[in-house]
Amino acid sequence: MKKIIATLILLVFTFYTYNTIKGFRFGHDFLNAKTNNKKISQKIEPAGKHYLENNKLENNASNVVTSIVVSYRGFDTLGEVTVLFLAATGLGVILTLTKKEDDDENENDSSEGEPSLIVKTASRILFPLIFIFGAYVFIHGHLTPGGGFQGGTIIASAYLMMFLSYSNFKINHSIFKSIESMSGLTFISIGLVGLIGFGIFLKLNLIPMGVFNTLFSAGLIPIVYIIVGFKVGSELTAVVDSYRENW
Amino acid sequence: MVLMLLQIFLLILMLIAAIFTVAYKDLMNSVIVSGFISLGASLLFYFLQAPDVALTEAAIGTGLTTYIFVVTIRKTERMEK
Amino acid sequence: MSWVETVYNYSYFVGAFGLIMIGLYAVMVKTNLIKILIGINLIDVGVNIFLVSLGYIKGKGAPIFSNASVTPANSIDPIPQALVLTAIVIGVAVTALSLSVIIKLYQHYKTLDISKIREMRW
Amino acid sequence: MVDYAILLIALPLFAAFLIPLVAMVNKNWPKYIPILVTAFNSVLSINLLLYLNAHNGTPFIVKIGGFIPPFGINLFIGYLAIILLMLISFVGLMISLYTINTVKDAESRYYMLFILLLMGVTGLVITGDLFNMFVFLEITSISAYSLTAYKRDGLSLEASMKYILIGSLASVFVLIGIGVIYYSTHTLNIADISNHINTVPKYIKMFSLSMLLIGLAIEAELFPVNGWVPDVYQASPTPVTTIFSSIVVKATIYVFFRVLFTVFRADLTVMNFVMGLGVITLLIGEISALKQVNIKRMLAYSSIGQVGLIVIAISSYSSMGVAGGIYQMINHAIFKGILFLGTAYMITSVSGTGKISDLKGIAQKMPISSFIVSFSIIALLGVPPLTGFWAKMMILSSVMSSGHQIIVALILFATVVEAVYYLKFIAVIYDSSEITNSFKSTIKFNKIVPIVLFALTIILFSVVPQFLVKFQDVLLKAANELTNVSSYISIVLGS
Repeated sequence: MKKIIATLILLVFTFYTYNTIKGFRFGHDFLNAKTNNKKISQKIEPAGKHYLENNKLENNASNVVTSIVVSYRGFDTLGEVTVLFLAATGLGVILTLTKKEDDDENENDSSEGEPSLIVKTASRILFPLIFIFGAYVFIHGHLTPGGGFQGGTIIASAYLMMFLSYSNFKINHSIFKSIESMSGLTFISIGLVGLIGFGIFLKLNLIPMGVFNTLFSAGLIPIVYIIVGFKVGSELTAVVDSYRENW
Repeated sequence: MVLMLLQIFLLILMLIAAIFTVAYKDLMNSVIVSGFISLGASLLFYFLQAPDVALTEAAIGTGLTTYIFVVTIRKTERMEK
Repeated sequence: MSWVETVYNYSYFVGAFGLIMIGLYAVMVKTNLIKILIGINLIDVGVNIFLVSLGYIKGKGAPIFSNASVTPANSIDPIPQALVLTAIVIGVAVTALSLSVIIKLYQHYKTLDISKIREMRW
Repeated sequence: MVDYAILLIALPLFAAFLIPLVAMVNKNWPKYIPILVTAFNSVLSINLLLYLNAHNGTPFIVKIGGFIPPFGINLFIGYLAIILLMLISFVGLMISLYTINTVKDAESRYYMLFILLLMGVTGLVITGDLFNMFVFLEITSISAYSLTAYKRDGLSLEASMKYILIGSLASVFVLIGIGVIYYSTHTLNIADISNHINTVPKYIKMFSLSMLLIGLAIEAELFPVNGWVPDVYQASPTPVTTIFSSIVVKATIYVFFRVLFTVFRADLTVMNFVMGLGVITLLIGEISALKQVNIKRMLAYSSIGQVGLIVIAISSYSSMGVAGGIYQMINHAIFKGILFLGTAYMITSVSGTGKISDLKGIAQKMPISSFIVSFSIIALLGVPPLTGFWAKMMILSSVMSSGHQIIVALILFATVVEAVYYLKFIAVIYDSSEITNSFKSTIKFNKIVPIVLFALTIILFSVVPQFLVKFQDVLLKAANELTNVSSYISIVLGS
């Protein structure tokens, strides 16, 4: 019965969506298309085109996606970092507090699956390499694909590997918490510097813009992305760790 | 031409995998297959000229999400009754 | 235009909305909480593919100007990519939170079936 | 200029990130941070009100990152935003006063979530960008999920799970809607979208509109998708429930109508449809409240009913109706603040389980709180000359003049139903029999002070006529900000 109703709802939804989507043109070059609309007197320049053309002048970062994420829509990124922070905090509230209640049966679980020596040695060697790779990804976020979110996730997965191969691997919570807080505070402080100095929150061209397509370019964008990388890395590690602690 | 066929093939494969994900009674199978769907999506993002998104999806969707799902299943129960 | 291209033109939209439909079906029909969450994840993936495919322009490259051959005139729309980055991160945050609630729920009720948990009758 | 308005968001965020560090230094300090933050925000919003008064009441924008509006994110602040901001920071301040010393465990985490919930709502109210609105919606709902599950008993976990499932569906629908609207207008700025919305083919517009409306209706507790509300309200800690009922719903209703009016320039058909949803929400909420035995659940259904009333008022689209709706938002936030906090205070005194019958005869022991709660109920019901009456008059007259006599009759019917269960409640607390549960007299000033201050606000709104005249002017200007699309566009994009 439930299945029939669900199928009917989905059929209606499919029909409705089909009617809309069939007017869409996949891969159509809308950025450079001529508009034949005379109803509008104001500019109709697509925002994407504006970003592509003015990015070099305004942000000097080779990766336009990075300059949108960090600079043009930096406020969204601040919110996004907050969402991760919220998730880590909420997890802490829900998971870690009632530990003593019921870990009777789960105690045996972790000892039974101790990984072999090869796995342990390999992950000990790989850990710094993955860590450095993550750092590379977020330091070069304004030049190559990648950035704070990707690099932070890679660092978190390096820790995940250590958690998997050493069942008693512990991280120092207060250090991670401090990194998390400090990077968040630094992000907002960078924003506030712009507000105090120029009356503009999150103004990122405060320092010299450097030479296009080199590591030292794009003003504060790489610095903000490094901060985001630290924050995302520590937050996701905290998330993974609070899942593991509950074993 | 080959690329187009490859993408179409990948999308069909993902849809079939999605149906399997929903149909499996063993939750562990569903989770692993849904991890493969994320991996496929990451490839598609690469074909759509979105390397940033591809990297994120590969790291988050395939790696972390699958891990926390697996932990949850081990903490709870494996079979869907 | 060959038939391959015709199919290709619709393949992304069909694939994305196919994933969304399958996910919605799982959310509506399944009673296992983890299954429902997997369904929501499928919907997320579908929406992300849909959004990125809206920004794609045939024959143009990624909006990364490291290479001198890429110019603003021949790169695709970068905004949907930035949006999807945000959406993916928000998605993993919600997933992590809800899985932790599921673990705690299981410890209370020893079941993952929403039809057996007292208040959860929809 | 007024670029410091961004501090409304930046400062709470800063404080939330600071709390873990403060908690490492001294465990007792974090509980004062929410008070400081909300007090600062109250001062800031009053300051912005004065600024606006000094500049003919023209709304202003704040550019973030220094990019001109269609390309950067901007904030839009006018009378409407400031009214909601003052409401958010005032209610937030009262609740942070109330919360001191009531949180048992994970204190610093609780305060972080609390501040971020308020920050998310603040962002929803002032942002001028569609995707940024989505991000703030997620911040609001994720902190709400965690706070709902805060007690970690079966009930709150279930409620939180329900909320998470339906909330993630809402965000998916909103995201699809934003994607489609972006594809057809190539912009995300609300004013810019509104500028181009008439060039979008009608079927695409309708699709995107319906996606966004489904998503936002879930958050705004409208009829077909509000099944989660009573559970969440019942299960969360009372201060959090108060925030949900007084603030979060108001902000999401604002966003709902901002999208409807400004982004899509909705026509009469859509408006009538939304008004119909409002009527059903009102009736179902009030009638379900009749048979509840749990106080928080009763108040939750009453809250749903009030949402219906506000939606009816604003969707009438006349300036008087919208002004009445905004007035009702303010009133309802204050009334529900008193009702939730006051009844929770009474229940903790008798160590009850939350049933209405637990409070039998409580007025003999707690005369002040009982009096204030009854007073706010009377004001909520719309007895003249209290403030609830004026708001209801404005709503009824505007609905009447738009020619929906049946809806007027239905609103009056719902008011009667509302009167029945609220008067029954007053009868219970003024019952002459002795209270059954053990009564533990605990006079806590930090709990009484917020309730008394809320009551003083009601009196202020009710009896100072000079204030009322000027206030009505402000309300009409706020209504104009919501309905006048062309002035919104010209303020954001320049002429």
